[in-house]
Amino acid sequence: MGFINLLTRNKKALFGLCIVGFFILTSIFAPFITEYNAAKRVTGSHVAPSQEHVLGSTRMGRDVFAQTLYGGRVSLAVGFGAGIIVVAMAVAIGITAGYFGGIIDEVLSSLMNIMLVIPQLPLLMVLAAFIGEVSPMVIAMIIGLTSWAWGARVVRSQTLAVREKEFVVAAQVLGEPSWRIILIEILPNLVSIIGASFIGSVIYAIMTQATLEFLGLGDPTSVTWGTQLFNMQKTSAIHIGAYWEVFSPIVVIACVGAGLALLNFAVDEIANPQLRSHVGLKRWKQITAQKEAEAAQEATAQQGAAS
Amino acid sequence: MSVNQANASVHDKTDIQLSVRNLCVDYITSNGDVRAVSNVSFDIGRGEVFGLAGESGCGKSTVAFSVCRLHKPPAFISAGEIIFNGKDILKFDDEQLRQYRWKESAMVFQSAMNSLNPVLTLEEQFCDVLLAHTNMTRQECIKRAGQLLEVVDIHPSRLSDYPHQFSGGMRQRLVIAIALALNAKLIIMDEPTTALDVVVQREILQKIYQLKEEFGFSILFITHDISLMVEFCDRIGIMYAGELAEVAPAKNILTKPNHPYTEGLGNAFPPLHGEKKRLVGIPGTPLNLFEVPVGCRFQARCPYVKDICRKEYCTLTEVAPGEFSACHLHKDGIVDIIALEKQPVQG
Amino acid sequence: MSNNNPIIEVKNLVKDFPINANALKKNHMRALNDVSFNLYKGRALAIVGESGSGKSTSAKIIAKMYSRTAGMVKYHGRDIDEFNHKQSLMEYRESVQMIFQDPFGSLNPTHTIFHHLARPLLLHKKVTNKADLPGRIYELLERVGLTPAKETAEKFPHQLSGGQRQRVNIARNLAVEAEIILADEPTSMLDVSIRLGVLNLMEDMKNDGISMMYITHDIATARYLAEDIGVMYVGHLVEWGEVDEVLQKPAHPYTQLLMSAVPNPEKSIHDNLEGGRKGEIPLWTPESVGCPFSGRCLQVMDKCNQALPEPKEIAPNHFVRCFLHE
Amino acid sequence: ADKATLTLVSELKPAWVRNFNPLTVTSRLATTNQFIYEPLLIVNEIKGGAVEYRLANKHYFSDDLKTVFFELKKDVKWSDGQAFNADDVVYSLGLAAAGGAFDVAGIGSKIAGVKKVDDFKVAVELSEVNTGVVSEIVRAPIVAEHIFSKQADLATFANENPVGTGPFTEVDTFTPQLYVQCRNPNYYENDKLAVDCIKMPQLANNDQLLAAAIKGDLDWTSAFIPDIDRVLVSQNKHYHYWFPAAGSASFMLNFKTPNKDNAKAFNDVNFRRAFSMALDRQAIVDIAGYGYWSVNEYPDALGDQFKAWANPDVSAKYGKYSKFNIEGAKALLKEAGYKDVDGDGFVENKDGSKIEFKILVPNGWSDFVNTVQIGVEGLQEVGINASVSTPEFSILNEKVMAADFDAQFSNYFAGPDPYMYYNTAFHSEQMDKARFGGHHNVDKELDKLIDGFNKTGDQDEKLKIVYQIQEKIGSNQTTMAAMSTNYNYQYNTKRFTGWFNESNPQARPVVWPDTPERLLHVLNLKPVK
Amino acid sequence: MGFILRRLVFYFGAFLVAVVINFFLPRMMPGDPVDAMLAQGARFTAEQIANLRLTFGVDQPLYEQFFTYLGDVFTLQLGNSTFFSNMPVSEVLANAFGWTLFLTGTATILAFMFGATLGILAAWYRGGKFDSLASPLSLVLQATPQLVFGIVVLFSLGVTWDLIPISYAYDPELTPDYTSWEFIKNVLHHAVGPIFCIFIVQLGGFLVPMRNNMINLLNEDYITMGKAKGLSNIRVMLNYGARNAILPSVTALSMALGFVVGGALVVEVIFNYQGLGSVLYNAIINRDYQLIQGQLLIMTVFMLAFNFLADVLYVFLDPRLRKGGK
Ligand SMILES: Nc1ncnc2c1ncn2[C@@H]1O[C@H](COP(=O)(O)OP(=O)(O)OP(=O)(O)O)[C@@H](O)[C@H]1O
Ligand SMILES: Nc1ncnc2c1ncn2[C@@H]1O[C@H](COP(=O)(O)OP(=O)(O)OP(=O)(O)O)[C@@H](O)[C@H]1O
Ligand SMILES: [Mg+2]
Ligand SMILES: [Mg+2]
Repeated sequence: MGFINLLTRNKKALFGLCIVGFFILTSIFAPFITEYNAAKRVTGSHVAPSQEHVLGSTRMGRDVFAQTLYGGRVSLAVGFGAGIIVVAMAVAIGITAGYFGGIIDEVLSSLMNIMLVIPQLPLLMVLAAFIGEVSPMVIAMIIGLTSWAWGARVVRSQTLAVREKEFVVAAQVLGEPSWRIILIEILPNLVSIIGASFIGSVIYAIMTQATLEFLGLGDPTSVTWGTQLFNMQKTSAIHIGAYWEVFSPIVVIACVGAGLALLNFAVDEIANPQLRSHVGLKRWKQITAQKEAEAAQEATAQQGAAS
Repeated sequence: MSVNQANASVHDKTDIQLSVRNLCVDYITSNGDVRAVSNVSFDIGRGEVFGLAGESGCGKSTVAFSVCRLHKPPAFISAGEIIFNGKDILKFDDEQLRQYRWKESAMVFQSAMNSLNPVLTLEEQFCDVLLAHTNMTRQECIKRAGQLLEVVDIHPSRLSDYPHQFSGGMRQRLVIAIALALNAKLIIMDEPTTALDVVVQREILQKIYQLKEEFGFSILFITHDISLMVEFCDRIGIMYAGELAEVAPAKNILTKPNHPYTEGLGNAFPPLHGEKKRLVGIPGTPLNLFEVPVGCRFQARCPYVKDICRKEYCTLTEVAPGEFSACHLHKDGIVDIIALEKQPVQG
Repeated sequence: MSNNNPIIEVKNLVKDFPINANALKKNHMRALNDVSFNLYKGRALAIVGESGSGKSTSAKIIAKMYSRTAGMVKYHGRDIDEFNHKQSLMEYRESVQMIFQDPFGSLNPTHTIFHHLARPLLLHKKVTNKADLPGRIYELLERVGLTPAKETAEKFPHQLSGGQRQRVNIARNLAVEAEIILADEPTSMLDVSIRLGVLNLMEDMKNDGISMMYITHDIATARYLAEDIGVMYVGHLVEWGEVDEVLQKPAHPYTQLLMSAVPNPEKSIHDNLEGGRKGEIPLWTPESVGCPFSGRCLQVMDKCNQALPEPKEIAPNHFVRCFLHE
Repeated sequence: ADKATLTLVSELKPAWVRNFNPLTVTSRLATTNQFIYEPLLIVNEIKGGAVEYRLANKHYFSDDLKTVFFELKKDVKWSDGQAFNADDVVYSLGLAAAGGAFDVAGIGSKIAGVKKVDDFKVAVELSEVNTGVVSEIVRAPIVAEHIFSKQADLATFANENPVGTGPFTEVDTFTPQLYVQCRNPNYYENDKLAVDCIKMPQLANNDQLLAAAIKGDLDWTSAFIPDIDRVLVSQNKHYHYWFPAAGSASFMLNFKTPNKDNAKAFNDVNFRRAFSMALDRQAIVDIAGYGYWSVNEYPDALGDQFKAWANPDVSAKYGKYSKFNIEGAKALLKEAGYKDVDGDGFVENKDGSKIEFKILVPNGWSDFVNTVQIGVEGLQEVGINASVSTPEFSILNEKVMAADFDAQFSNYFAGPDPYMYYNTAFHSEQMDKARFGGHHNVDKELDKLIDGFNKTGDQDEKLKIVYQIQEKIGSNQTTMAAMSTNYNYQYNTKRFTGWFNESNPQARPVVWPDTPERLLHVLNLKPVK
Repeated sequence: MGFILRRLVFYFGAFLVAVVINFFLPRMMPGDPVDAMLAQGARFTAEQIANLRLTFGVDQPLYEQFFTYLGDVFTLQLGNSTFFSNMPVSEVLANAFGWTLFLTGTATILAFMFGATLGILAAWYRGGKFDSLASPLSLVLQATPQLVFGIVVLFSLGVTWDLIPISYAYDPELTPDYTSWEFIKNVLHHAVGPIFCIFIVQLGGFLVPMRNNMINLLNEDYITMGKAKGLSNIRVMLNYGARNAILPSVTALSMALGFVVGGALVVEVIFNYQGLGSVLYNAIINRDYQLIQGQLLIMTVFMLAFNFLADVLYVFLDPRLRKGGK
């Protein structure tokens, strides 16, 4: 599709896509990359990185490399799962509010605004504590169900803008049913903001999951980047000098965040052509500089000739 | 390209305010470069109203922006000279340019709605330009601003208002007042009234004309409404696909077109009086600048197209005193286009 | 005026919009006040007037995009409110179609031209067999001069020029075989050189028996296309009738002002405006009284501020709302 | 001269709030008991319950064992100079006897009444014979009657300027981040006390404690510090530690599990024995316990603290089931008819029904979570389909008490003798009161034996009872012992000497407020010159 | 003023909803403060536990608790914190409030100032080296959890190099004295690490939107007009560009400030900073209902207050929202 095309043509997007894709692939194919079970003891405590254990081991004698790979499965799944829930809810609520307007809009907008003023992290923490045993999937659910408000707001305002477009009026005059107008006429026009909101939610979900787990509100027996951090904290890996255990999850979280951020940057550019920095701009700068240099040369030459 | 190309001017040297010579502007895009303005040359005399007309996208605004050197990144002036009062403004350095802008040539944009800064009061918008170019004190500036408002029939007490508090027509007049602030010698007006209703449009144009008479500035006037242009301008340049197709006195342009494109434009306006008949306008679509053909740029839409038009480029030449045309038909001595037998055209 | 029955009959139409509404107080503006006109088969009615005078509003009411505050709109003698059930509403939608001002906005950038034409055909069951669809679409495209049809159908709107897009819009109307077309400034955003092509296409449709309402700023094209013309000012239809009659002998001061302001190569910029002077355009509310033009009228009389003049037929099929013609 | 100030961390809190009222358990500062309010006596757990008299001189039971008498020291003064006497004790124990919120030791139901015999002798009447009750009674704080009886509401009384009998009653500095308590001018053992002041920096969590310890700011702590040799001792040569054995911790299967299929296996002693044999206790101790714990192979999970009470016969008979032995466990399962019928790698019941369960362990208890994970590794290896579940503590607690779960891992607290352990872990009356008796195996005979322990004052008798208890539990493999836990204790020799440690094991060295022995400890410290 | 009034009504409604949620949320959490003490390994007998529960009075029926709570909220009696040794919740929050405000407020305002300035520069020199580096970089930083920065900064600067303190808002040995330079220096020294972590994460949140806004604005006619007027670049950039581009960022700033009160939880926990973040964390871990409630309440109130402030500020900064003229 054109969207994909645009994405791949954008250098930042491509770079971001590569990073994210890399981590997705490595976690999917984890069993082919490492022979170790991430949840079992495979060597001694805090073994430094070596040929056998590329990223060393944890206090529990688990292979950090394997944990990081398998942890990616869960962390990314949570990120993308929560992202999907967020976007689904944001789109459903935002479009409904924006398209139907009136009292429906009033009610849904108030709901969004209230959701927005309720502090997120505490809400998540309380909910996590409430549920008691929060597996990563539960975290994804909680994040998904509590974080849609911002996206819904954006979708709503964009829907309002699109709804005013004449092609929507044309469809109405044609007698298209509302659901068709929403799904076929309006929705495709929201793709880029939905994309941005999705990526944003994924980033948020990955970060939040890591934070919750780090604070001890997750399931310590699951293997995720967050529990890796939790365990390294609990076993004072830093004091011991087991930097490999500290930095593996931190580096991958940061990398995935960076990759997604770059993607988002690019999606922004796609949604808003004015932000696109085209190849032309660079060439324009070159040509202008060149011309200025020539002019300067000419000026000195003339001066030389005159004197 | 012919170097000794005729300058579309009827003025003697001393009377020339602005002289554009072989102006070429390129847009540097990721899909390649396009020459949006190609070899455009014309002069504007002191106190003259010179009109540029043509279809959307033919490069009118690009010319206008170049004259103030306001063209933005993808646009790049690749050749030519823009001589204002004997100096080539394309060679100005930043400071010279800053001095030149507004003091020498001011600009009125298409949409007044967007050309006033929405968060500054009028007073600030008047004063910043006065303070930047003169030694006036703030007090004097405010006084001057008040006078300028009166010139355009707006009460000076409204200086402390914000742009959104004025109607569209008033805003357009406000911009004109700002353009008058420094007694600029040339005012460029890029479709200054397109967004307005006809009644307001006429009022404003009358006001501008009156001010022109009073202050004696020249005007570069851009629009695609030829009827309006004929009423308002002294001379008119017709642009097609980045080139000047024809330059002629306003009175002649519709009655005695020297270029098939001009003729087509004239035929595109249904008359207000007289017999109703089916008009055809200009067949085809405007030229895609990425696909510039060899020869004349109008060839694809021209009803009189000949072999030579497909092979040879035609420069702007004087076909009658003060009338210039870039058409091969004239080269062959055929001058009266209307007299030509028309070929049937498909819509 | 043709003596057959009107297809659309608009009578004393009034439309109020809420403005500055808040929970405590509801203010209204009157966008249309006591507007009456008819649309006939094979004829076009042009509506001219300045921005905000209510031209689009009247069209949108006919298209059932807006409800009305008062007055009557009849389609073949039936109140259009009767067309409210799924079935009958579709029938009405099938008969009344619109062409919009913005050729960029009226086609969905995410769909191909094919989709834009397939929908009306399928929705209104003009094509029941999917296999016939492409053929029918190519036929329509050819009819509006978009050749080669097959290639055009595969394009996205942004790959077409403005004129081509308006042609697609027209094709869309042709697809449902609409009886009435409400064209809201269909050419105002088009370039002079392609404007005529679209107008000619519309004229052909009219000549094929379609009834047309042509909303425009451009009096010259109104005259070119339409048989009848109505001049609107601040929600009021101030003068209407046969187009040449109205334009050659404008009776209402506002029409006169408008005519004197229209750019005309035969005139000079120095010619004075006639009939009215510049001034603020009033905000009409349900409480306002008098003639809306009284504030700017050169021949204003006392009674102009007290009551709205009733329409008067000053010549066959030439109506005016002005006390000067009492 | 400079004061000898001892820096200790007896509590982790986000801020200090000035409250020295020992009757408000949740809000009083941790240095209130013992350091301000001395106990009547201290039962030295490490020395098998040897008594160290403090405010009391002597205590003894009446012949019918239904009354305990306390004779009080006569030279004790409150820090405001008032004399300490039996009225204070009667008032204080009276509060406890009344039960309710001020019965902070939870002894109300065990005491029938408190009587003043004379100015320096008090009689505590028991509701039933209970020879172990003294250690509980002396946990009730002894407060100054002349201050406390005048307070309108003891629940809100913050006692900001405490009047006590203990060594550090004068509050010198008090900010939310730091407070200092200094020497009681009227302290009856001022000649023995070498520490002038104790300083309590506010620390919110273990990490901060560790950071402060590394910098050498702290003298006496009882924190859990992972890998202490590498983390702390190697960073600061003045630090030392001693991890004496504390309670024990065991896996247990719920005999009353609502899961019918699991119940079949859980109620089979062979299954439980195989379970026990699958536990790699050494790995648990070394990895999850950082080597601080010790392997617990007692068939009744008794733990090292009570080595002296262990019955060698029981160990000989059932000890093999408490030793890590994968092959043995497999063989035992096979022998008992558990087979992997459906080929999923895990054994099924004889009738082919599935055995599959989760072992609960509280979320946040990392060392225990790790323990269970190591345990599960072994279980899975022998073919038992167990996995870990980490619910919130309160959820776990509720489920375990209600017998609505399959398996859990729990620790036990120890008292001066094994009574507390046996009572909380195996007495059927305790099973719905706490998570300790989560196996829900009701054995009335066992109950009787446990009850009998405190019905006698005779030490040999007690040992005999314990031997019988061990036989019962051991033969039944009611729980599956994992390890003996330890007390955490770190000390800094830079400023003070006289610390208790392995070569000087005078008492439990812990500084947390539920360790009365810390009073003995502080009295033993001497500043380094 | 109608606009402000309507917002006020909304805020009051939102406040009430928040109060209700604040009441029920903590109560949905399993366990009570006694459980929390047990979970932390406290060694109580069953009897002791029963006695302890008496002191917490959690046995009223829910609806009764709710009405008591509702009354208390409006009289600012938020109860006592169990974990903070029975200190009144309002006092606990008051103590922590200042520190959080200082920490997060400073970081947010710094982030805003730097972000906005750099965003303007990036847009102005768009496509240049600075822009192509700073803009994506700041986004990347924004997408990195505070957790990561917290850990890295704490252990590199704090533990390994011992450059910054790793606990507290100031040295506990010092007595707070806000007039002494010694003390202030100490406070600043303690704040550097956490402020940096919050700052770096928030930076992108201001930089990128500011840049994008500014890029959009730079195509506006009034910017071109500013240039055409011959004004200096700085003037155009600030008075014409930034002045307009900053509008949306001001809303973002107020929102961010609204989150200040609970925003930096992770950083505060990592740096043991005695602000509201660590208070909340401890309250949740220790099932301190009253404290959680109080905290959520003031966080919401703050959010609402700053949202409201944003509304007012926006009206103040954007003359288009002000009514007036004639
Ligand atoms: N930023 C740009 N990037 C690339 N091409 C551009 C850009 N701006 C203008 N052009 C191209 O330059 C040509 C001339 O544009 P210009 O705006 O000067 O036309 P115009 O005659 O003023 O049209 P209009 O009447 O619509 O204002 C057009 O073909 C247009 O496509
Ligand atoms: N949905 C609406 N809500 C409120 N006011 C409206 C609405 N639609 C139109 N109006 C108002 O009604 C008046 C008439 O509007 P309308 O769009 O009919 O004018 P118009 O003559 O079509 O103008 P234009 O030539 O600009 O299209 C205007 O003042 C407009 O502000
Ligand atoms: Mg233009
Ligand atoms: Mg309209």
